[in-house]
Amino acid sequence: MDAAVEREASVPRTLPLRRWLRAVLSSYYVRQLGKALFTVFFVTSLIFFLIRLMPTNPIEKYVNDLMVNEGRSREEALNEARNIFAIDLDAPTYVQYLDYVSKLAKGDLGMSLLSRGTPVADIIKTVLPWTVFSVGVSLLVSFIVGALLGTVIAYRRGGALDPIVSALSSLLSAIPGYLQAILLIVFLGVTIKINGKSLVPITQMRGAYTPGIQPGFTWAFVKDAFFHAGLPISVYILTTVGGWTLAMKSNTINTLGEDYVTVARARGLSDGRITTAYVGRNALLPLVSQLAISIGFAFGGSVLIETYFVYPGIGQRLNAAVTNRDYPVMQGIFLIITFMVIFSNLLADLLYSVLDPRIRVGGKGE
Amino acid sequence: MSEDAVRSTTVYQRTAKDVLLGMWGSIARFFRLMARNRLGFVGFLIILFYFVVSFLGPLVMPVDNNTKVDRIFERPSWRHPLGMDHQGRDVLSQVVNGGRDILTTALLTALISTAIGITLGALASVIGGGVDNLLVMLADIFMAVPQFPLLVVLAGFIQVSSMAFLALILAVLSWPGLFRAVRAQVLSLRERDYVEAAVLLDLGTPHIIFREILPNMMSYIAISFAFSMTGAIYSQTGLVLLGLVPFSSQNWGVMISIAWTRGAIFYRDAAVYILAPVFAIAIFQLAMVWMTRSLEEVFNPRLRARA
Amino acid sequence: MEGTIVQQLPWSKGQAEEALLSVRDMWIEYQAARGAVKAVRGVDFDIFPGESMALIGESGCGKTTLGLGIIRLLVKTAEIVRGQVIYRRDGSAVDVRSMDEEQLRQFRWQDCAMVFQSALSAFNPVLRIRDQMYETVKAHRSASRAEVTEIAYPLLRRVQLEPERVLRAYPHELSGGMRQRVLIAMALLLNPPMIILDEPTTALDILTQRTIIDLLRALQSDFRFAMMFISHDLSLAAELANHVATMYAGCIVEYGTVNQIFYEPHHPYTLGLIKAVPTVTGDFQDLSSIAGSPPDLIDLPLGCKFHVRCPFATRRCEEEEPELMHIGPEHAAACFYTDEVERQADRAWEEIRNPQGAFA
Amino acid sequence: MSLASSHDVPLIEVRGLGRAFGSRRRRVWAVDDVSFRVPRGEILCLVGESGCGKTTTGKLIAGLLRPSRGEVRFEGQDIWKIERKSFKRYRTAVQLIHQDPYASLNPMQTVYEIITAPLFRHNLVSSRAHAWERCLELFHIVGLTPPEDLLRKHPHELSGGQRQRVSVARALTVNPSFIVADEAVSMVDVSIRVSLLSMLGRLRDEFGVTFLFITHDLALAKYFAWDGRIAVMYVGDIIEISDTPRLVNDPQHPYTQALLSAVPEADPELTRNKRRIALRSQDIPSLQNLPPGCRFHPRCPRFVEGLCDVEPPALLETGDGREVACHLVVRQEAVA
Repeated sequence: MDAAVEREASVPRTLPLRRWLRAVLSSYYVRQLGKALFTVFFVTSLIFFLIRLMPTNPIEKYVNDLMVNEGRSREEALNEARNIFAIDLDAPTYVQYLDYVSKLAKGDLGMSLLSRGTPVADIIKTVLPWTVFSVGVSLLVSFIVGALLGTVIAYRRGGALDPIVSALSSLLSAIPGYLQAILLIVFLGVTIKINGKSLVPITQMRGAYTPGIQPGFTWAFVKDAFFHAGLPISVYILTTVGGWTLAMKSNTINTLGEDYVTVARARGLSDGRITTAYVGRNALLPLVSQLAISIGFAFGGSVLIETYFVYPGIGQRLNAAVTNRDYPVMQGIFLIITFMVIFSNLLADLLYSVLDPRIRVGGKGE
Repeated sequence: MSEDAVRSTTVYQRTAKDVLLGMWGSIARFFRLMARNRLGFVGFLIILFYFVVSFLGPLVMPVDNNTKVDRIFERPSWRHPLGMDHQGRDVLSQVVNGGRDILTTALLTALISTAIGITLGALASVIGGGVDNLLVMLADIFMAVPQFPLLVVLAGFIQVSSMAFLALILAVLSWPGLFRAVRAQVLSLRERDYVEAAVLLDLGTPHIIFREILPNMMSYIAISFAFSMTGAIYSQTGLVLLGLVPFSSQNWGVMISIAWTRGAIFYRDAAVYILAPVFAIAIFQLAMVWMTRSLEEVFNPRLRARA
Repeated sequence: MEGTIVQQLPWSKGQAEEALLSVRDMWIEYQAARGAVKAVRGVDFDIFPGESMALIGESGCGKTTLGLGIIRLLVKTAEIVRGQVIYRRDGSAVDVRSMDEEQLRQFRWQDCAMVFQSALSAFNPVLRIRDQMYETVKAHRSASRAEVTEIAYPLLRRVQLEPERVLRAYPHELSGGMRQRVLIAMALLLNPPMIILDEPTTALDILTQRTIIDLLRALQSDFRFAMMFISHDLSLAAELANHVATMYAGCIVEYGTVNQIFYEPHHPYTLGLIKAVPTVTGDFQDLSSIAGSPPDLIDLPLGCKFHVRCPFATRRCEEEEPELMHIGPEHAAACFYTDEVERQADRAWEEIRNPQGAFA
Repeated sequence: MSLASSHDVPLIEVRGLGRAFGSRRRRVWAVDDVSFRVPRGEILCLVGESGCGKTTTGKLIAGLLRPSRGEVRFEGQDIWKIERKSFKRYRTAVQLIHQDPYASLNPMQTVYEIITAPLFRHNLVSSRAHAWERCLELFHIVGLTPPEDLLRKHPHELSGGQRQRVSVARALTVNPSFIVADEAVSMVDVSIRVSLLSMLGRLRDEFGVTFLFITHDLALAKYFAWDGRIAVMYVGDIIEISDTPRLVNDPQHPYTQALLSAVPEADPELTRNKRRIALRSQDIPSLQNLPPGCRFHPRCPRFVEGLCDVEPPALLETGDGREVACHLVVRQEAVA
């Protein structure tokens, strides 16, 4: 496009504010919502057809196992499979699909194979909060610490702090989380002992909270929950803070080179104002969009990290389900994790549009 | 530099001698460029060391498979610098032999995902229109789905029998990253004046792609290749630790998993049995990240000239 | 007060003490990979209240560095090696270089505002113009939003913009010409006695450029601020300047009133520039360019830095660098052969005034 | 038009040329309805403010963009309708010199590779020694000295002026008969701009190259095309074409008059006493919603209600070889 055409066409006459705002608002958010919904639809269908495409169709296998070792008739086995998998095998595919989706909409994810009769939804209800709690807290902490640290070393580029922090950040973000978990357990839990006691009481920290304490928003319970989640949270933070620091450092350096920062200093604005509203806010923008991707990554990491730390989150439950080939639970957990990631993507997009008016408010550039 | 030297560096009709001279010259220049960034060069050397040890090591030090009950979890000694495992076998030989499969899978994954990324990226940006929108949407969806959980579920459903098959799965999940980078690059490079000039001079599409556009994208491709390798190692080792990739090859992941289940961590001297493979993977991943710093400079025209 | 006494420049239009700004022996260097880039090599000039001075030079002559140096806004790698920047306002004189951070912050925009060339990226993309105006005033004195709007409205109307819409707009919603005018209006918010403009019209079209030039002339007569504008465009100096200084390789090579510089240039570079710029009105004038290209500012040649490209150069020019010499009322040039240059200049204007030869 | 047969066929001719950008809903015509002829060996300057469509027109003529409507004719044939072989001949016969010296050369290649690529591709040289000689020859024509060490350098090691000369040398490798210079000198220092222009001028005198010189700087157009013609563009249309001396000294269209009066001159007395033409408004009309009738009417000082804002004026001859698109200018009805 002839760039000059775009830039020089003068601003269109202003529509009445109300209509203009609605036109802009609807177009952007609707698009983002649409994209999220379509992704959800795509993933649910992916899982649905996945089971069918598998060489050893798990449901078929389950039905045969029932008939073989429990002597059930095909009819009984099929019935049981139907409500366990929330899928009726005999009906034509599209009917199965509609049935599957409608059950899904009602929150019915089928029954667990392993622990008969317990709906997958209940299992997820018990484990999900712990992962959301541990991943959520660590994301928040590592994002804030990373952003601050990145800004500091960007401002003090020549100093001693910069090379150390940068090298450490790339070290922490390169080494996989689950390996760091093992290293923590080995060194803090076992190898390093001070007068006979290991630095970190690994075994007591297992589980989500000490059985005796009454769950609820009491200070004692919260303190205990943090004690138990200490290890997973520290590993999540260690693996992600480096990434945020380096990203913020390079964004800040770029922003410091922008003209509007020089003009802000020429206008005599205070350093504080420039660092926050000018450099900080513009440097933070790209980080917000990366936030969404990192949420997906954190959920992925939880599978192994929660297993090593014996922390009863959704990741550890997924691992257990996969090991025991408990397909409905596997399917349910994966869908929930994906929905959460997509939902947080949407949130990050909305947050981004609030921070950056160029997206929310169309203008000459459109 | 005499006229002949200038002529010999042209791309076209060159004698065998020139080709050899050219190749040696470019390898020497490649090393000099890699050395420009200290950290990057250290990373590069470590990676080189890994490949040499992993592919040549097994010939020199075959894996010690005979169980020696009296030497279980023996302390590291001069003869066995990394001590013995839970069956009294030499840990060092396992580490030396543990790299080949991981690196092969990682390389395969990186190659496949780079190939997919480049072809789809170029396709989307050149054809544009419907194809472009479709591919971009597909990439967005793949990026939105959390990779590792999907991998875990996939591995739960299907038997991953061979390294190549695992590499294919990993590649199919990791192509969107490079796809978006390539697409953005090609779109921006295509608008560049010197590409327009090449069109005007009727130099032909092959010339435009391989002599005008690709050289300017090499740093992108190299860095994405490196990151898809580290991604492949991350996922692969994770699956092995979950016991979802049962092929019984010698592999650091398998070592960690066995060491963990055998409780190696509770024997003070045996800790090295689990730490050795953990550090092997960690250091490789770190070296890869450091190496990407050099890769950026190798393909930066401003520096290439001065080397 | 001591330490702000400066040596009087013979060609200055008045006593140094009455000048609004006196720059003496300003030397600025950048640390580059290959060595120190000598961007500004000992510059002296005065600017008097309400005056407008043009700093004309081509890329790499150090004019922008000089401008930034005056308000100490240089990048980290740059350093003011030596020199004085004496700023005088209602009786008191102070050297900008000796100001601490807080004084410097107050000085910027209140005493001396600077309008940059790249108006496109001069505003914070995530803040409305209204907020950026408000915070500029707030940084210097307490003022409510209403007060700032009250000041801004007439200014924006004065630069032919619709205050209501512009204040509410984000920077990306305004065209290049509009942003340049908003920047000028912002420069007048605190009514500073001096405004530095770096290439104010370069990125603009002919008609928008014309509005900005006429605007600057009208604003200067209304607000009586001293204007120092930096440009490579001689015609901008011809339009707006009382005094013109041409810069080459970090030094002022000629300083004089606008008529002296254009009609009686005494430095070969100034003459070369004038003969290289075509005019639209009148018949065809044959132009001639200056051979060669600007010197490398890291290892500068000996003697006069222009001698390599100068048609008048002799052996003396290769060894000795000429200082700015007083050659007429408010006129100085740094060249040993100013009279030869003047003779050729007369012939050149003769040619322009009544050209005989058709297209050579 | 029968007219073409009586003159010798013009090298380049455009008729009713139009090019639109943007999606169906918001189509924007960057070039609306442009027609002109460039006979062999002549210089035509295309002058206008940014956004008027002059660069797009240049790219349409160079065959980089396909027209949305109208024709681009090379030696009398529409370039998008001729078969491959003649299109290939047109392809190398028309070259374009870009504006930005820093983007027109591939940073990864040496100057030698840049210049010899077309030579080898079209077998214009028999051996590398011949290619080397051709490079020296081309460098001499474009005034690049000393050629030896320049050939080995990468683009970022050259100055802006040197890069533009390499750009011209590259265009000359295929012996073009028509060169579109798109603001080719506007990013180069004033002091060496004139030498670039005289070099381009020599190409016309010695090699008979025909030029379409695109610029926003009327003074440059006047200097370079003193014995050629200037066409003034405004928001996608050509509003006046005339030989340079008369356009500069006796402009017909109010927009051209406004432009000429607005240009600052490097001569204090001249420029400060220049008669200024005040326009009725500052805003350049946006391509999304164009004013009805003549596009200049919202700003035109000679605006006539009911005439200028009703029907867009056609570009018609004024009898002495000049063409103007304005209802108020006395015109002789165009032939054909």
